[in-house]
Amino acid sequence: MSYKCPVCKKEWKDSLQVARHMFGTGDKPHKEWVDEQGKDKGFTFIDLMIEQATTPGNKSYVTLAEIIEKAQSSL
Amino acid sequence: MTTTSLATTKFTVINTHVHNIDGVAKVTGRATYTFDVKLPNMLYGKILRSPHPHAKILKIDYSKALEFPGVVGVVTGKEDTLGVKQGIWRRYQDLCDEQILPLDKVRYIGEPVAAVAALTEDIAEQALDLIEVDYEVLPAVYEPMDAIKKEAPEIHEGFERNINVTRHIEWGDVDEAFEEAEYIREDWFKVGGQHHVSMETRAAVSDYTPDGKLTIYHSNQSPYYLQALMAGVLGMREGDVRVISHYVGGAFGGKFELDGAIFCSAVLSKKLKRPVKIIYTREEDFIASKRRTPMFYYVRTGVKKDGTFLAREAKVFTNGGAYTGMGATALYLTGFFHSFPYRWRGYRYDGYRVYTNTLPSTSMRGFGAPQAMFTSEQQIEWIAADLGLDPIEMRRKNSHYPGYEVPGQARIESCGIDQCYDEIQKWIKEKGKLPENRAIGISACGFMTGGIFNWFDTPYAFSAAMVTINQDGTVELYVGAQDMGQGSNTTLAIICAETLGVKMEDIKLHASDTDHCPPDLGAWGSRQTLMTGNAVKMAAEDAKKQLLEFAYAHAHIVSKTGLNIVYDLDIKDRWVHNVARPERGVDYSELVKIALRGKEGQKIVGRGFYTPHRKGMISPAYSYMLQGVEVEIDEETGKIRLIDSLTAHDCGQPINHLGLIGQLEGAFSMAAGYGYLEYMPFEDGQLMNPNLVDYKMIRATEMPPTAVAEIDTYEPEGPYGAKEAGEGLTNPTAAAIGNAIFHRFGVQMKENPIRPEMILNALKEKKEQKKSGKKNK
Amino acid sequence: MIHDFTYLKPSSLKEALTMLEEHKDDCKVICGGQSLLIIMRQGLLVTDYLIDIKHIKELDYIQFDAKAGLKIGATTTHHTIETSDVIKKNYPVLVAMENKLASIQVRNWGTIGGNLAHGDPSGDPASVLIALKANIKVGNAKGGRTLTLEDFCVDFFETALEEGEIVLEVQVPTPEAKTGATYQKFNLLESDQGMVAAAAAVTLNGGGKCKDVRVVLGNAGPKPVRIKRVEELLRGKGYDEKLFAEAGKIASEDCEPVTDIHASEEHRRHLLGVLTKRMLKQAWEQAKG
Amino acid sequence: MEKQLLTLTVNGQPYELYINPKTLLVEVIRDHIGLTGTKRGCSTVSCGSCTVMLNGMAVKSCSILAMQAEGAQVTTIEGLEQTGELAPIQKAFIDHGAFQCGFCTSGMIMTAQALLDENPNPTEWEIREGIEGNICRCTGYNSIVRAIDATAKGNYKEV
Repeated sequence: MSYKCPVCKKEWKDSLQVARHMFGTGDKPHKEWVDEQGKDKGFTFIDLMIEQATTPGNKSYVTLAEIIEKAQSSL
Repeated sequence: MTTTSLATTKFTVINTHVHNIDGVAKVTGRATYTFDVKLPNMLYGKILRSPHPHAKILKIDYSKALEFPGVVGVVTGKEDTLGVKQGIWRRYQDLCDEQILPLDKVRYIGEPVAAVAALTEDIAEQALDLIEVDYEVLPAVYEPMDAIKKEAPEIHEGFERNINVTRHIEWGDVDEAFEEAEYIREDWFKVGGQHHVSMETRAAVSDYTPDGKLTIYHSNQSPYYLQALMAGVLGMREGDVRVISHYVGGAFGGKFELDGAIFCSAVLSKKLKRPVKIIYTREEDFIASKRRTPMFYYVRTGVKKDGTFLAREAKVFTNGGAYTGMGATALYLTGFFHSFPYRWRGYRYDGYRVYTNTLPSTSMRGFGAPQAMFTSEQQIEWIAADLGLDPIEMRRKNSHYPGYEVPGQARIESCGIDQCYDEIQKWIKEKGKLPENRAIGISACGFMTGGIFNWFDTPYAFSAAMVTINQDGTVELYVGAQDMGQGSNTTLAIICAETLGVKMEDIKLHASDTDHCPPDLGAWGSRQTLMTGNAVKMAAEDAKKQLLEFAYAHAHIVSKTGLNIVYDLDIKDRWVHNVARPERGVDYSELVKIALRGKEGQKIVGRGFYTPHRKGMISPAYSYMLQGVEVEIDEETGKIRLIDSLTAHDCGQPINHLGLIGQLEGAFSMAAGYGYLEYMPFEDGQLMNPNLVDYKMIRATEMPPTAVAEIDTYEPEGPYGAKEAGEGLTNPTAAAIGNAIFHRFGVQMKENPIRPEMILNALKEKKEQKKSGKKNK
Repeated sequence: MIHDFTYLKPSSLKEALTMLEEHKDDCKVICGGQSLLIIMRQGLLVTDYLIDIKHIKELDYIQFDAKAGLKIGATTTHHTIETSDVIKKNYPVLVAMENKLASIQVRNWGTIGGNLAHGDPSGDPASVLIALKANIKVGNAKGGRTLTLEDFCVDFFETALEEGEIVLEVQVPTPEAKTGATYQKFNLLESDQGMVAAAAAVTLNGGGKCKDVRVVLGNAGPKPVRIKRVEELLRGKGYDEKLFAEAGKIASEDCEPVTDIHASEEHRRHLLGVLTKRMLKQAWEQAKG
Repeated sequence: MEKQLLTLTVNGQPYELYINPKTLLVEVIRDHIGLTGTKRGCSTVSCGSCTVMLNGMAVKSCSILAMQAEGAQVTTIEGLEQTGELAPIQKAFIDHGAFQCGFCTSGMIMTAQALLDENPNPTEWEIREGIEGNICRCTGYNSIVRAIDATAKGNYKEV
């Protein structure tokens, strides 16, 4: 199965790649989409990114990848 | 393209002892740099600079300056440049964030605020004191880890937490690879900035004439970029802007962006319709140009106990300074070269470039890789020690090889790293036992041969060349490549002479003038030998083919060379001959005259161009090297002295032999300086050593012998098998010095430049640890 | 930018001193100008009159006499000193010090008088000369006076020169027999200004015990710092490496260095200790002959 | 400011100039006389790009008032050639690739020439010490040292 970026609809085989793409692009629409998802969960795009950068491991990407997976059905 | 096997051809010019073609001009003082340009009716400009690291500009009143005798004009952001922004990453407009002459806000100490033109430099300087600027000083932030905090001041609107650019690289399953690892090590590093310190400071003379044309003499490393950028900011057509950069007094990655000198002189000249010259003082060059990017590096590496590399993860924050410049590229390349020259099953890099209120950081020779190697190559040495493995053999078994594909990133064609290990091993063995106060450190690395990604958004081929042949056989070679001292003019002339079969003295090279030379992306990313070299080779082959067409068709030559259908003709050393029987032939100038007659008096014109295709996103070819440095360290004072060095170097087929040695030795001095001397301390946003007294650089007395072992490889994508040699050599030295200190004392230096005080502190710390360790037992 | 001034070129020492008396506060003296022009260019020094004494031959001399010692005229260049045969023979430490003083271009034009009058605590000659018990002769239109170089160095870029006075001559007594003198600066570049520096002079008596000793540190305070406690410690003692180490410890305590971008105060103290130890040992060994 | 008369000889040619006395020697050479081979790379007597010979000695012309060169014989890079022939040191620099961008080269060559005039047979270390007042950002100095050494050994003497 493939996963689409919820913003620009580009496709990857792996949801983690989509998360990486979203962080990597980081423009306004991508940022806003992540911020929207994090509203009730208490995180923002920038929070995730800084956590990703300042702690070992891959937690932020996994978090975002899970959200992206869940969002696939509505795309 | 020719079909002869070039690898086996004996060269007549390539890799022989060829003198630099600009030599006579440079050793006699005839070479005229922008610094020396003087035009009739010329004015002198000076730039008023921000004394604040972060401030709003409320008001600029320059009326008193204008009244000052001898002052001819003043320009400001509000009245003249209207907030036009510029940046070199043209493909991404939001990264074109630099207002040279700002409308409303300054973001670092030294940023231009206004510019004055006057009859003399002295008058212009005095007039600066008469300009009154009202500032509202804003809170400022200087370090990336502070700038990402929630409460940090916002430096650019819309860039949350001051994050300017992010770059991510990943291949393989990193987490799985880490799980498989039997030994994992993580380290934090602080890698320093460095100034380019070109001996010629930023310099420009702009001459705008009432017919709407602008000619600019400017010290830079890519006249085409400057032409395009200046046209962009001034709202002119590229074709109406001419940039001339004959003789550039050093650049090293710091001179292909638009700088205050070119911008302010052009804006003044356009306003006043007179030539305006701006030369930066050394201090201005330090505080208001750009620098190598300082970085915070977190590196986690997982290996098997036998030393097999499995996984690596790096997270990097860079101090971007106030503007983007070439920072986005440096951010990507540091992450990419951090993996070099090794194979990782899983590799992940997250890079964040953070705006701060310091002078912008950008590209500098090595382009992110020296920082990457300082961290990577030291950590690898420590891992080998932790596991009790031979550091060279551990490196060797994990290294790239010809045909290796960096997953999703690059395919390696030629790669001589394996032979490099042999050479250094031999060297270390021959040295035998060293005196007690000395140790050898090594570092491997690789580098790109030109960039592929078209961030400048040029519609042109990346490189182009034209060759024309005069009636006497002399050759005019036109290139857009820029010689800033590295010797590209000579290298390209060598390729032309070799290809065409003429002598070096037959070539007259034309470069550094956008009116007369084809566009070329210029001198950065070690691209010219391969890219412009390919274009020159193609142009020379084109011209040669046209010449030979006349030879094949001319009865006299056919009979003289004994040519028949199975034999080829070639030209070498001005001798047109039968390849199979080289003694049979005619003089080249004879053929040129025949060709001229055949073409009804038109010169033969050969054209060539090059743009990399199907070579991935990064670079068409990679150089490899391993360096060993013997270092003496005074245990009591921490003083470092470099004793000896050997660099085993795979740059493909060397073209310009003297130039290559020069690149090696020059890169070494710059890289050694980065290792233990050169640094840029700031206090409250103010650079504390903006002069050559307090900014220490290697001098003749500090330079050790720099032997080289050339590794014989052939790069299929490069002209005659050549690849980069200019920048990669800047990468290994700092790490090698660090590794020598590690072997001497067992201390790990995680910050550069490694200054005596840091070594002594590390030794003290080690002693204390030992003590407390003993107590605990 | 250098501010405008009137350039005065006296043809003799007498005329120079008269000019100084006439223009008082409104004038400065230039000799080699290797330091002066830098600060003038930075706008740190503005003057109405600049009196050039560089060419005054009366002050350009090196005289040596075993009894009277060494006399060096103020306008003698560093390079003249480093190539002087009598100095090489009798004061090798001065040659060694001059060899590492900046670059050959600076030594060719810069003068000993100008260097000392500048009062830079990181300047090389002062510490060595004080270790050698040098005096300095200064004078104005009314006459001259001689004081110890140690007293001449007053503070950071400040000397005992009074209005109308210039440096005339440096006087170095002939070292006693069995004297060794050494100087070393710590820097990262061979002839760079020292981060710190130490000069030591040791004189031994017939029994090989320390008869007299001086340790003077450069860039260790606002002026060259003489470490008298070390002198007390060593006098009368025999060769002992432990003593040198102890002396180093004292030196690192008694100096007054500051922190700047090149080194912290702590690091400077440490280095001064190491250099003191090393210079004393070397000087002692030299004195033994 | 009242200008003052300066007479000096540059590369064998006599000059009489009226200058502001604050004018530096390098400014007289470059701006008044028009010999732009001599460069400036700093204003702190650090880099040596402005080195010329004054009465045969290497000096940094950025830190000497032109008035102090009254009556002096100044030689600049332009004065090294004799009847169109490069001086041995210039030939050696070309043959050893002892320059890259060339901006420091004039000063470096003048320093080297003065060194060889004073010490015709320098050791390698004496050469290094002799040029340590000159910064070259490009070459790493070793090619310069080789060029000076080869000149001292007479390799570029006219035959």
